[in-house]
Parts: sequence; structure tokens; C-alpha cells
Amino acid sequence: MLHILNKPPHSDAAVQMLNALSNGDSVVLIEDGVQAALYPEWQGWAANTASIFLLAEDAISRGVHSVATSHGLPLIEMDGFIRLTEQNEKIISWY
Amino acid sequence: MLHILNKPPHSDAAVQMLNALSNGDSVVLIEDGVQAALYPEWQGWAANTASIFLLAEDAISRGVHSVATSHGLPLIEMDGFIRLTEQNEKIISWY
Amino acid sequence: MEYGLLVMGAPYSSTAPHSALRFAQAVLNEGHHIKGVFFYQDGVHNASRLMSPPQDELNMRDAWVDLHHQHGVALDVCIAAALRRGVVSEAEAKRHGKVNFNLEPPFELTGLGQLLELQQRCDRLITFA
Amino acid sequence: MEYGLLVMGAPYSSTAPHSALRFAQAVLNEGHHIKGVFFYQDGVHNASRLMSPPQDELNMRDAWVDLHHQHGVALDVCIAAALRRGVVSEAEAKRHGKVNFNLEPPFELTGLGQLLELQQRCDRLITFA
Amino acid sequence: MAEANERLIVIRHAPYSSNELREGLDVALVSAAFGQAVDLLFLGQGIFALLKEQQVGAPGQKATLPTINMLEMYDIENILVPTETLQAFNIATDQLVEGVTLVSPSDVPDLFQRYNYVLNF
Amino acid sequence: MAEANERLIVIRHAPYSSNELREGLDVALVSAAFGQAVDLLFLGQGIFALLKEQQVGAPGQKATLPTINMLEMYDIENILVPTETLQAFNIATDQLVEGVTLVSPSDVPDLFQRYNYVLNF
Repeated sequence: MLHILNKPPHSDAAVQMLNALSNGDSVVLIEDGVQAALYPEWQGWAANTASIFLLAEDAISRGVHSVATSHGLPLIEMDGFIRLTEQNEKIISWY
Repeated sequence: MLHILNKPPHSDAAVQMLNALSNGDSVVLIEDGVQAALYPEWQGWAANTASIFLLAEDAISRGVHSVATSHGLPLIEMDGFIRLTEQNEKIISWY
Repeated sequence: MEYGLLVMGAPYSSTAPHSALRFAQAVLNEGHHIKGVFFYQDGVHNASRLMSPPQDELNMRDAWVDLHHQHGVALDVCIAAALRRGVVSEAEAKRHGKVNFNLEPPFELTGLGQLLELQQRCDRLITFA
Repeated sequence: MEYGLLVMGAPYSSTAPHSALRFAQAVLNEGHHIKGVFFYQDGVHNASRLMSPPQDELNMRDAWVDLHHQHGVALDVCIAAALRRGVVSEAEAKRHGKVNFNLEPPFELTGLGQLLELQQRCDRLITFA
Repeated sequence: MAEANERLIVIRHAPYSSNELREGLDVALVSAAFGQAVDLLFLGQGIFALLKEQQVGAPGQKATLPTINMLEMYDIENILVPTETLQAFNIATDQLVEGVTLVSPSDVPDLFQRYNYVLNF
Repeated sequence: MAEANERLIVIRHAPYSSNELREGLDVALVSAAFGQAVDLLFLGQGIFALLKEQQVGAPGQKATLPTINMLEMYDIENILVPTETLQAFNIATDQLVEGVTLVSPSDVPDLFQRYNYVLNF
């Protein structure tokens, strides 16, 4: 399953998403979701259940791309986002 | 100064409002702000700086009027809300 | 006292217009006056005469128009916010090459200066968003 | 693969339409197909032909229309959500006694059943809200 | 809950403050009217739709409770609420309408896996 | 900050995700164009408007940074940010645009008292 989060990492939507993750799920953080780049200690980054990615374009537009890189957080481009939607039949958006 | 909060008691807007209160300010909780009725331990209720009121109509519509009463929290009617706007020249809405 | 209202939420998407209308009615009942309502951000949708809510629901535009006719409340809509969101008067529609329009008097398209003036000319300005 | 999109945010008030459009373009570039976009909640405002954003900004309605013409993407708008918010076709305007209208083909007013069908007929349904 | 359920509608917003709750419920009702097996999951602010004491809102606003009470008529019988949501909002079970099924927080991920179609509102 | 300031505009939303930031800044610019003394206070998510590395967003979305850079031209010189906002977002001062004035959290209530007109966006 693929989850898409477009709200900040401590929002209701983020908490609900984290509580809904199953082992092997993937997550793409888009729009305000990329604010998670500022929190290397965020519960999502620590969780072993899911692979979580920041959408690079949105990290750039929101000014958090370099901080994401400096924290060694995983970024993906649009084609990587599309790839994840190909690989996961079920896609849930949290907003 | 009068503050009007229409978001839940743990929202960004609520936190920002609590940080902006001066001694003697008043607060009216409307719309989703009345959810504060569920949290007698909410920081707002504990603060000595401001007088905080729940708008009774909205507490009723959201189904938290009786819990507000059972916690002994202060409710006001619309005319009380108007009175507070008469008494305070500056009125700030947090949404 | 003279009151002014700033409404920044759309009907049916936000409860802000309902809260603002209720406040307006209560403040008038208390013998105060409302100089004007300024519609900004998504609040501009309050002015659309094309809204057709189900019959058992309030038509928010008509409720504002009643307030204008009964109490002389000015209904000003931010022109920049409105054009972006597809709320246009007949004159603006022509200027932008549109055949149709959805904003009519007593709603008036106006600039943000009107909001600043409302805040300065009223004893109280209250935001519903 | 067949994709479907559900868009629930209004242009200029939410970034959802922009994200959805960007996703649509990328997914088409990768050789996939998009069956349709369903506009619900505040997303119905995407269909308004009255929006007049400043010249240096994208007209979101026109961008969706381009996507329809170039790639055959159906543009379905929830009729109940649209009527409430003042987004109406010529036929609905007549039925509700309105002189003007603001929704035209290729946008189509339709029921929620269309959304359920889109989810069932597509390999992937993605929500932007 | 039956196995291999068809459709899960997730309600995450409170009544009145937005139309997300109501338009989410509309999707559930239409799905059910089309003969699909629909379950509802209420998360976070969505819980306020289930408070039994709620009444009509500001002038002209439509109440939510009548729609909630209509669910059974549409054969929507599983109204699911995680116990953690109740705890987070200091809400007791007896403050909710009849017919709510509590689920353990650890069952929530599985819920999202189990249905063919999920829509988050 | 001069004393007896005229107008405080409070920006509390991030760029792109809504139009609140941009339309809030528009009010500041119009006030300044009308010759009013305008100060800006950024709280919470509003801080994202001040990150110097931000760039244009999704297709057709207007960038915020050019507007921020225009403020000085409009004689809007006090761009205030509480230190607690920076801390809450793990943002360092050198990540912000030039010309930001940090204020102590204990000064925030006083700010709201000091201006004749306050508008929250």
C-alpha cells in the first residue's frame, strides 16, 4: 500500500497515517508533508514499518531540500513517485 | 483585548492564541473551539491570564454542552458574546 | 456601536459565513449597527448568485442580501480574490471576455483599501474565517 | 496502466489542483493513461470558466481542458457539490432559474456513482485534496 | 465484520466546520445505494459526528445526526472507531450514538489492507 | 520598532498550501501603499514564507519569495519572528531571508496590544 501525506509531520493527518501503516507500506511526503525534513527525529523516520520518501520538487519549493540532504533523508523525483503508484495497487491520501 | 478561537484546543491556532494572551484578555471559544470542553486540563483553562468562555450554542451543536457543564466550565450565550465585543476594542480571531 | 465583519470562508465549505451571519443578527438585535461586511479569500464565494443549495438549506447569498436590504449593510467583495476564484460582476466579465457573470448588486467588487477603511471607520472589526 | 484522479481542492485556495495536474502530466509522460478526473468538494471550482487569474498565473480550468483535448481525459464534476457551491452548467442553470452559468463541456456534471465507477474501472485512483 | 469487504470510507473531519464529513458520508450512502458493502471508519475529528448529544448548528446549517441515524437503513452496519481516538478526545462510549464498534489501535493497519476500495475524507 | 505602531499583519500559514499567506501579504502591501506604518509578525507555519532557499512550486504556482523581497521597497521593515517559532520548526536564523527581527516569546502578547489595528491571516 502507498500512502501520500500532504500535511505537516505533526498534524492530525500525519498521526492518523502513522497509525495506519502496515509492514512493507510506502509513503510519499508531498506539499507541506516535506516539512518532515526538518525533524530527523520524526516518528515516521524512526519507524521500521514503512519506506518514507520526500518528493524532491516540493522539498525544493518549500526551501527544505538542502536540510533534507544534510540529514540524509530519502528524496524521490516525480518519476519515482509514479513508480511507487505502479507498484502499489492501493493508494491512500492523508490530507 | 478579545480573542476568538474556532479551532480545536490543541491546534496550531490555539497554541498561537495562548502564547499571545495578555493579562485581562478575554477569549470566546466558538465552532470547533468548543472541543476544549472535553479537556478540563487544557492549558487555557489553567491559565490565570485570561477569562475563557465557551459559546453555548456551538457547545450544544457539537454535542459537548453537558460535558462542559459537568466540568463546571463557563458558557456564554450570544448576547454575552456581543457584550464582550462591546467591552473590548481590539478583537483578534484565531482560525 | 458600529461593527464591521471580515468573512474569509466559503459557504458549504466552511462554517465561517454561518457564524458571521448569526453574529450579525445578534449584534443588530442588541441595537448596534453594521457598516459593512468585507468578503475576502474564499469568502468571495458568498456573493455568487449561482449557488443552488438543496431546498432545506440556507442560500447564504440570499441571507446576505436580506441583511443588506433590511439593515443597509454594505457587501464588499475583494476584486482580486474574487476574479481569481471565478466570482465576477457583469462589468468585470466583459473586461475579461466572459459571456456570463455571477456577482450582482448589492454585492460590490472593490479593492483591499475598502477593508482597511472598514477597520478604521468601525468601532469593532470581527473576522470570521 | 489506467489512472483516475480525485481532486477535492479549489484552485488558488489549495495546492491540490496544482499537485494533481503535475501528477497527471508525469503519469502521461511515463506512458500511462488517465481515464478521468473527478472533481468533488471544493474541487468543483476547477470547472469554473469565470476564473480570471492574473496573467502570470496558470488558469487551472484551461489546463484541465488542455489535458482533456490532448489526452482524452474525462472531466467529471459532482453535481450536488457543484450546485451548492455555485458551479452550474447551462442546463442546470435553467432548471434552477438562473440566467447565467459557469460550467461548460468538456466538464460534465455527474453523480457520485461516477466516482465509484472510476475507482473500480481504473488500476489506480489517487486523491489530491 | 464480514471478510473481504468491498469499500471502506474513512471520516476524519468534524461536522459543520467543513463539508468533508457530509460529503464523505454522501459517498458512503451512494455506495450502499449501489449495492456495495460499505463500512465506515471514524478517525480523529471524525469522532464528533458520532456524539449523540449534537444538535443543529448555526442558522441554516444542516445537522449531521440524521444522516448518521440513516446509515442502518442503507445497510451500513459497521461503524468503526479505534479506542485510541476515544481516549485522545476524552470521550466515553456512552457519549456516542448506538451501534458503534470499537476496534483496537493495532487492528487499524489491517483495516486499510482488508478492503478492495478505500476512500479517505 | 517605532512606538505606537499603526498596523500589525500576522501571517500564520505556509506558502502554496493555501492562499492565506499571499492574500495576507497583499493586505500588508496595500496598507503600506496607503501610507500606513505596517509591521509583519510570522507565527507557526508562516515561518515557511521566510526560508531563503524556497523556490517556485508546482506548475503555475506563484512563488512567495519575490513578494517577501519586495517588502522593503514598501517600507515594511519590521519582519518579526518569535524565537519559539524557530525552535519549534528546527529552523536556524541563517536559513531565513535577510532582515528578520527575532522577538522573545514573552514579547508576543505585548505586540498584539501595541498596534492600533491587527489582522490575523
